[in-house]
Amino acid sequence: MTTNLLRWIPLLPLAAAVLNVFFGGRWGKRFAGILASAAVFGSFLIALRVFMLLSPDAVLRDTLYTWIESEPFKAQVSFQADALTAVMLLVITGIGFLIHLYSTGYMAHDEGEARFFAYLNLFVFFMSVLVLADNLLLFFVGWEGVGLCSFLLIGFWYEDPANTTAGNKAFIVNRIGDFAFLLGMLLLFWEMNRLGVPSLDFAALKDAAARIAPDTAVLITLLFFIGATGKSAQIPLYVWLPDAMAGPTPVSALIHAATMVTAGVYLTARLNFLFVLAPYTLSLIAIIGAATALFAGTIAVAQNDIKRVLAYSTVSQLGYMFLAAGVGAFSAAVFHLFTHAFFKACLFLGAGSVIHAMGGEQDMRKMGGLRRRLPATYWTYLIAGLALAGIPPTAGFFSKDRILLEAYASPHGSLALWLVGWITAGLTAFYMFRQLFLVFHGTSRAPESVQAHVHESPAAMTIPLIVLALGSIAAGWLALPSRDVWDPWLQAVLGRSNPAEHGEAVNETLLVALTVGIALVGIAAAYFLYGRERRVREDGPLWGTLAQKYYIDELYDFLFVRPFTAAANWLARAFDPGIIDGAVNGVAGLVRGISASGRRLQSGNVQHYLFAFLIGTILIFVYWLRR
Amino acid sequence: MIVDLAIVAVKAFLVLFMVLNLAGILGWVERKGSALIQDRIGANRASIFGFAGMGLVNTLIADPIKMLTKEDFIPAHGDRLMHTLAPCLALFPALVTFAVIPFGDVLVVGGREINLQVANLNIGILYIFAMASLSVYGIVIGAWASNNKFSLLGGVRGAAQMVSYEIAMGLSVIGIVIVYGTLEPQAMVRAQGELFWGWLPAWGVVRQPLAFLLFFTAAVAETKRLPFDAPEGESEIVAGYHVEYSGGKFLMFFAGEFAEVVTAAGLVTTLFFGGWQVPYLLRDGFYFPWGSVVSLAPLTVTILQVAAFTVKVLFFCWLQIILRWTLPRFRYDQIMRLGWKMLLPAALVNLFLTAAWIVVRRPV
Amino acid sequence: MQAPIEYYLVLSAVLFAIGVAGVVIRRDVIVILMSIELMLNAVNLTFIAFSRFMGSVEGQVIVFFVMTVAAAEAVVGLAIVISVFRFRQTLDPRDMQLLKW
Amino acid sequence: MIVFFILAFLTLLFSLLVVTQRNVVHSAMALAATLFVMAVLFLTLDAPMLGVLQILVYAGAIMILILFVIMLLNPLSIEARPAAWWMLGSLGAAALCLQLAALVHRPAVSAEAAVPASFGGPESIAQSLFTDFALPFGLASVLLLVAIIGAVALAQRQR
Repeated sequence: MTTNLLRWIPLLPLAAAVLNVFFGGRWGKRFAGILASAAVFGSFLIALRVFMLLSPDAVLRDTLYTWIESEPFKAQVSFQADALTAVMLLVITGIGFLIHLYSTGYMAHDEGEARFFAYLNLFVFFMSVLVLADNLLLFFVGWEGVGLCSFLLIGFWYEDPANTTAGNKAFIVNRIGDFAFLLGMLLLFWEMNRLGVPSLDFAALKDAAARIAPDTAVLITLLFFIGATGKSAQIPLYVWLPDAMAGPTPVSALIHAATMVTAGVYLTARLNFLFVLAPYTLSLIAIIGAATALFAGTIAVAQNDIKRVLAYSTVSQLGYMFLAAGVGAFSAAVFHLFTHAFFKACLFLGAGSVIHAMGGEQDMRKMGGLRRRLPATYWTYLIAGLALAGIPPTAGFFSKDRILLEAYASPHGSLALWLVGWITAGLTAFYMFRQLFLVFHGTSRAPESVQAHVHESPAAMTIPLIVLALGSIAAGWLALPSRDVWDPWLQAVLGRSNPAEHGEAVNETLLVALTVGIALVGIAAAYFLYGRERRVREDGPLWGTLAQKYYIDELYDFLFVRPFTAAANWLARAFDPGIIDGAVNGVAGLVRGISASGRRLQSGNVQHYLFAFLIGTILIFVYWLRR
Repeated sequence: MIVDLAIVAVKAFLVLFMVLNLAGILGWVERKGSALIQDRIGANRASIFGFAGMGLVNTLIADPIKMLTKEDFIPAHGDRLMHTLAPCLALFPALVTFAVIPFGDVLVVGGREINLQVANLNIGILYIFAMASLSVYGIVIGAWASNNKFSLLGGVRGAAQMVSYEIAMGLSVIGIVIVYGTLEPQAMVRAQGELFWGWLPAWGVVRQPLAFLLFFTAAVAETKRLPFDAPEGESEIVAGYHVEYSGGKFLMFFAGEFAEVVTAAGLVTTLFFGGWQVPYLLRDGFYFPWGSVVSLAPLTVTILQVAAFTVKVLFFCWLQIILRWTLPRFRYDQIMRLGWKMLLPAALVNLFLTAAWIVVRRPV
Repeated sequence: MQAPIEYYLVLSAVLFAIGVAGVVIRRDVIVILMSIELMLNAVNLTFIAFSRFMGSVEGQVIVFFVMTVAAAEAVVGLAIVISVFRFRQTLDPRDMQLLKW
Repeated sequence: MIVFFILAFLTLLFSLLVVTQRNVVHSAMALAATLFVMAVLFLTLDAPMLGVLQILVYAGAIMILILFVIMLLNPLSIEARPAAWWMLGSLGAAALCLQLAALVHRPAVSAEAAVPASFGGPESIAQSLFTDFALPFGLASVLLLVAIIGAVALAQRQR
């Protein structure tokens, strides 16, 4: 089924971005935000319309033009929308719109508002290209584009060198993943060409997937997964995401919680037909996902920066998603992606609201007692926090529960994976409520001057919070055990994965009870330790290690950055002047030596030349006459 | 054959005799004329055996004698050869130019047609310009050979001035060449015998008034006389290019200048004032527009024509002398500006209009 | 009686050679320019001689163009000489070797 | 014939003077004389128009220009004559001269063509110039314009 509706989803934000780039400064700051929000809202409406048009097994197509034509390869700028895309589009444009709306309030006092909204719109453009792409090449355009926007937005306040450093870090770390992605793509194309299908269209890939050699499939999916770890902040490439909190908070909400970081998950889901061919990769994904979830969860416990807690929480939740993907439950992964987008965006925006109220303060140790001053923020934060902790009947409960169920019960799952996920669920509840209590309960630890100015945020900021909080509760009801509409919707795209149909019988109720139980334990512990006032001394080697994020950054610095810098320095100081320049200069010197003798001929005296000319003429005459 | 050569020789001798003597006379006329204008008596001391009344003759003879008997001085480190050559080069072009100027119609003597013109070239006008362009040499070489910075300055000025005005002069004449459709002076003069509307002599000045003004101005500039005498400008560079000349060589420069005056007058007459044409006078008598006819013998007609030519030439010589004593000298930059920015564009406009008129009148 | 064409051609050849000698030998740019004019004239003479002996006016037309080019060449050449002299105070071609290396 | 020999002799004499005179002005005057004599040679070849143009353009304009530049620059030094270089150059030129003269012995146009009286006059040249050579004529005028502008640009004092 073709339609020309799809193209407007990316084009509207792009147009708004271009307009804001060129005229944003002239039309006034207010207008830039309104224009940007309106464009994204337009995209949202179109996405809704697309959603209405779709049935679970239908695909909408919209071809713009042929991008590359190099026989036999042909890539088109062509969009497709299936069930998975529709979900992603609604998340991107819907939550994106809320965050745009929120930003009009949050960024109202910033000088570069037009620039901000141009970037934000550009991001929405690239993200929708990414999810709408019907071939890997166009997908890669979106993939790189969102990376670029992420870089631009992390370093948005570029006057501060720390921000630009964070931006650079995100960019460079992502580059590593992108390189693997590129390699994977090339390898895939090579393999496809070998199979006689020189194409990177998803449809063609899906048809040919079964014929791909198993070993090659493992290699390809591994490379793609490395790419996904970069974009989706998994071990070992997660280090950029916490630093990315340097950007404005709406950016953290939109890019680094709800949308861009889920691109890796989307990639595995989109290419699920490839991944299922490679059980080794799937196992690795599951292990990496589980490890990341636990690892980031422990770090999040010890963070004091309100946004960093959320950042590590995001890494941890993304780990959950990969855990689900790794056990073959792509539907569950996408479901968690969906619910997580709501409550994590809500949490980030709530954090932004807090930071806004505190005059830019991000350290939770200097907050406290904000419950009464920021009621709307508090209640939405609480709901989203409950959702993150997985307390029924919030959305997080349904999605996380499902992942843990799959981790245990799916054919690829195991008890160990479930156990890690289970512990992490407890940690999640603990750090989330530690944060909640530190920020909103107890007595205020902020200085008097800050306290005086604490105020609830404007409606432009609170309305999105409320909408997202409602979403945090309701989004999970799509997969009520009795009336599951989620799996049937995505089945055609992601394949069927229902643990109930597999091997051993599982006591589902017991698992749910255990999960909710550990979450409640976590909340209780948090209340006990931080509920009214802090009752625990945050020190000791374990705490220090956690607070210092296991010294991973230092380790990377020691393992990669320093050797690389040293090598570069050596190249610059010794190799380049000695060998490269030496070779170049040597060649030049040789030529100079030869020409030093030759240049004597060039006296510069015209008459010498003329005389030579004369002699030559005479010789030609002699030859001609003698002939 | 020999008779032809003899006739040419006689004509050449006659022309040279006339021009050189006229140049000498002009020397006296200039003195007297300036005196007249300045309200004084002028040259009145030269007397032969106490007889000063014949001022003209006396001066005519006395001046050359005085000059020729003076010491011929060549400056130290001057170039002797060039110093001697220069006056000749100055006099030569002025004299040879006259060769193509017709001073009368064809005279028939004993069945032999004698063209009253030394040489009838079919490219006479070009010949005139070629010779005129050579007249620069005298100044430049003389100036350089004198080894004197004033004379060198004068020479440079003169070269620049003459080259500049030659262009304007040439362009202004092309208009009239287009009108007459010939480069032959004799044919041009004949063409000026026509009448407009039966009564107005179709002289060049009538057909090309602007060209006449331009040509006359440029011709005066070519003679290096006031108001265009920057090359000699005695108040600035002593006497310019001939400051180091004395005696016979100075006389040659002097005569050359007056010969140029005569030549210029002859050219203006030939090109713009009908040459030897007398209004209404045809080969065998006057045919007046009101119908009356006065028959004349051919010889009489020829004499009348030559006389008319002489009178016209004398008039223009006199006009140049009056000009000299009336106008102040232009500054060097003014001369250049006049030549390049006024005469040249005006000549171009005249040329363009004339050509357009011809094209409209006679479509090809 | 008209001289045969060979005479004119030989004269032209000698003139041309003299011009060449001047260009090669003389150490004054202006004289070199003049020698070039000499060579051009030698060629002109050839053209006119052939034009006359072949009864075609086209040789003369070409001479006309040669004169045009010669005039342009002299003008530009002298302008160059003037500007070079202004900077280097010399007319010796041996001193004009700025483009040497 | 006699006229030709006289003219040829004068031409060669003056042209040799151009090359051998150490004084620039003498060279220039010798060249002017050469050009003048050559103009007469042109006349003997039924090219009156070009003969006059030769005087008008070469002797009257180009040479004056050269003299003018000589005066303007007023180079005082009389150039030296390195004997070896003169020998070399003269030998080369002589060799070239012999080669060129050798060409003359090849079959050339021997008989003089019959020409109308107006041959070489302004009309016959103009006829050819404005019909067959109209394009070169236009190009030549453009060339002159370019040369004028170029000369002005070159000789202008740098500000």
